[in-house]
Amino acid sequence: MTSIDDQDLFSEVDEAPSASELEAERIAEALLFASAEPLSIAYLMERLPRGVDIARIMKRLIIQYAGRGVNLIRIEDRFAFRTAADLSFVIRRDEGEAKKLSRAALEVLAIIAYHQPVTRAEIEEIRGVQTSRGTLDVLMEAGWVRFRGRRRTPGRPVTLGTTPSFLDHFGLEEIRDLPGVEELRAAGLLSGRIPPDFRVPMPGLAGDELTEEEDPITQLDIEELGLLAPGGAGEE
Amino acid sequence: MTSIDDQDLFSEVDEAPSASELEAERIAEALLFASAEPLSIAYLMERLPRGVDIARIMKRLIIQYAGRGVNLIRIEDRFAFRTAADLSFVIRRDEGEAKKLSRAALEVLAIIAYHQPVTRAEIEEIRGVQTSRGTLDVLMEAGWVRFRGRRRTPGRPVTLGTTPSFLDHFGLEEIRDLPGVEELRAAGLLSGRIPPDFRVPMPGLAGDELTEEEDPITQLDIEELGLLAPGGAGEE
Amino acid sequence: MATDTIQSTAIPMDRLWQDADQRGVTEPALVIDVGGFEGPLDLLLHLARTQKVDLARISVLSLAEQYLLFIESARRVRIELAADYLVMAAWLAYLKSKLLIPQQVRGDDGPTGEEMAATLAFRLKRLEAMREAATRLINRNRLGRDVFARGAPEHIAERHGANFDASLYDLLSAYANLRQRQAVTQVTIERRKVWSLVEARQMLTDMLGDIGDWTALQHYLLQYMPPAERVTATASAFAASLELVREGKLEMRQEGAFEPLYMRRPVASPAAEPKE
Repeated sequence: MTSIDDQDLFSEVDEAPSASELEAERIAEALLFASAEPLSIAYLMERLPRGVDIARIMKRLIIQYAGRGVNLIRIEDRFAFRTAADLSFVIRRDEGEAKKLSRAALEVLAIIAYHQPVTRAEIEEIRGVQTSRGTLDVLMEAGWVRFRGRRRTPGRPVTLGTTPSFLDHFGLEEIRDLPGVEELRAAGLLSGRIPPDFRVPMPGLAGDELTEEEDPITQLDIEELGLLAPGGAGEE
Repeated sequence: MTSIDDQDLFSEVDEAPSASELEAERIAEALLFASAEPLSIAYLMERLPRGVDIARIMKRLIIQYAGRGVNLIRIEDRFAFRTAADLSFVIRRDEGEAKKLSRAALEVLAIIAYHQPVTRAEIEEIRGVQTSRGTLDVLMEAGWVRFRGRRRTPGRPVTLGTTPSFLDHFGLEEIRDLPGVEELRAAGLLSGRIPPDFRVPMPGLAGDELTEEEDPITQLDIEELGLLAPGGAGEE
Repeated sequence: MATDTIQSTAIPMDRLWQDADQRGVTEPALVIDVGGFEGPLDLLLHLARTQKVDLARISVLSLAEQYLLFIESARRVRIELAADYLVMAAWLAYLKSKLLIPQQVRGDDGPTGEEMAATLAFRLKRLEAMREAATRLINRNRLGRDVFARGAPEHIAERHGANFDASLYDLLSAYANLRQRQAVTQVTIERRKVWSLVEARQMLTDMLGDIGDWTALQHYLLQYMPPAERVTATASAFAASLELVREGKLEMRQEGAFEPLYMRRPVASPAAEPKE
């Protein structure tokens, strides 16, 4: 501790605080941290030990946090922690709040997971409604769904499947780890009233391999599907 | 250098950090402060300046915040700021407390936590009773329990385990920190097999006699067991 | 066998009157609240607690007797007991007989009474340990009650590229709901009081896991069945036992027509435990 080295950010203000002041400081810190809104002096006073000098405690805290990544700031007669203004570039980098997947997207994703390789028509058959274009786009954008190949049937429909990052996100080692009817039922996800012939497919796919009924997708297919907008024109 | 005064809470770890380390520290602080969820090392590394020693920075931060009202805690490979546990009495909020778990759900949660990865059949073996629907899904909805994978045994039963937010919720760094887990393991109580030294002494009884350590079951016991004699219902 | 939903059956008042008349009014009427217990093991644990000794030192014999007494009382007032209470009663009656019979030379035909008793004591101890663990767990400082996260988070983190959030639970419940919705059928079958093959099989495997030598299980079992369930229990247990024989998990023997059916686990069974 030769020189007051620069990491000594939380160092001294004026004179040493008493033990009860330190405790009050800790309480104020915790309250300010946990609160959704700036806290008034009155509010803090109510909760800090009696007889401590609130102004002094707040002043000490402000100084202690001044150089750090988080600052204690004063807004009129209220106090709040805020990330340091000069670091806003780090914080705001991924501005977009995580969006909840829509119910439709969840359903489509689940169908793709369980029934893969599955075509769009099959998804619609299972859901009983048309799937809007945006739904699949969302799942693709999330990186959870991919085109697998083309089914060797008339019309050569494109087959869909999940990606490794799907497994990663949902904490599955392999697609076969998805729970079956019995487990869904035991977990309370399926109610007791299901027809006796109710089945949940057990996807037996290993990774990227195509099944015998699938052909690989070619560059041509991709353009044809409107996935690559040729010449930068937007899709649809 | 002589006395480290007591308010010097945020003082040194081992050697003086470089300026770039200090900056990285500030950024880490800001990111962690801003987030309600624990942040993974991978996430932090993506955002901190290249080449800094993350482990060292996190260690410094943990030490610096150790005595304060807000602590930096580790949950597996994630970090989060949380209010200090010893301040619970000041900021404890009873409203909004997480849904009260039923006794069965709590028991199932404990079994999953201590025995994971565990199959449903094993849970039922331990409890001696089928798990009713709604028990598991309450735990899954709370985000504490998840499907982990499948056991490599015939039938490939799905296994259950806890989530990182289970650890976060109960203030555990990792599963090894579960209260009493080592003692339970040592006593063989976390296995499906009866430990070899577990023997019940058999009184060589020829009939219904009770040993000295036993009392006969009485009418009172029966009442206590929930065999309630409704006062005077018979006489009415 | 949804034990968690056992209700104590209300006894009609006039029945109580009749009973009281028959028994003499001195004997108090009992209302048994089995619903307070999480199954037979829970009840046994509760009974064992009354012995006030280490679970490794309990008298399994007297425990078995207490349990059987409990079941007796319940049946006397015609409480409908879930099947697993009765299965446990049958098993304990069997255990009791094994404990009381003088020790035989130990063949290789399954566990001795002592071993069965030790297993039971172990299971009780393990269940109790889990109960204690649960209590300790729930009394820890908990996030959102004792310990708090940042009250005003500024961004949501931990998104690698994709800014979408969904848990496996969301995914599975969406799928289950959808499939169920699509599978709406008008099949609403009135539940008959029938032992399904699955239930009977489960019951048999549970019991046989601990029984080695020839045993007329049905007899033990039926004794504890309400008359109305005896036929279905017998039929299902028989069918299930045939299935188990076919799979090599069970051996059966019968002296002649209408003689008791004896069952046992195959002697040289590959150590395939039914469940573990």
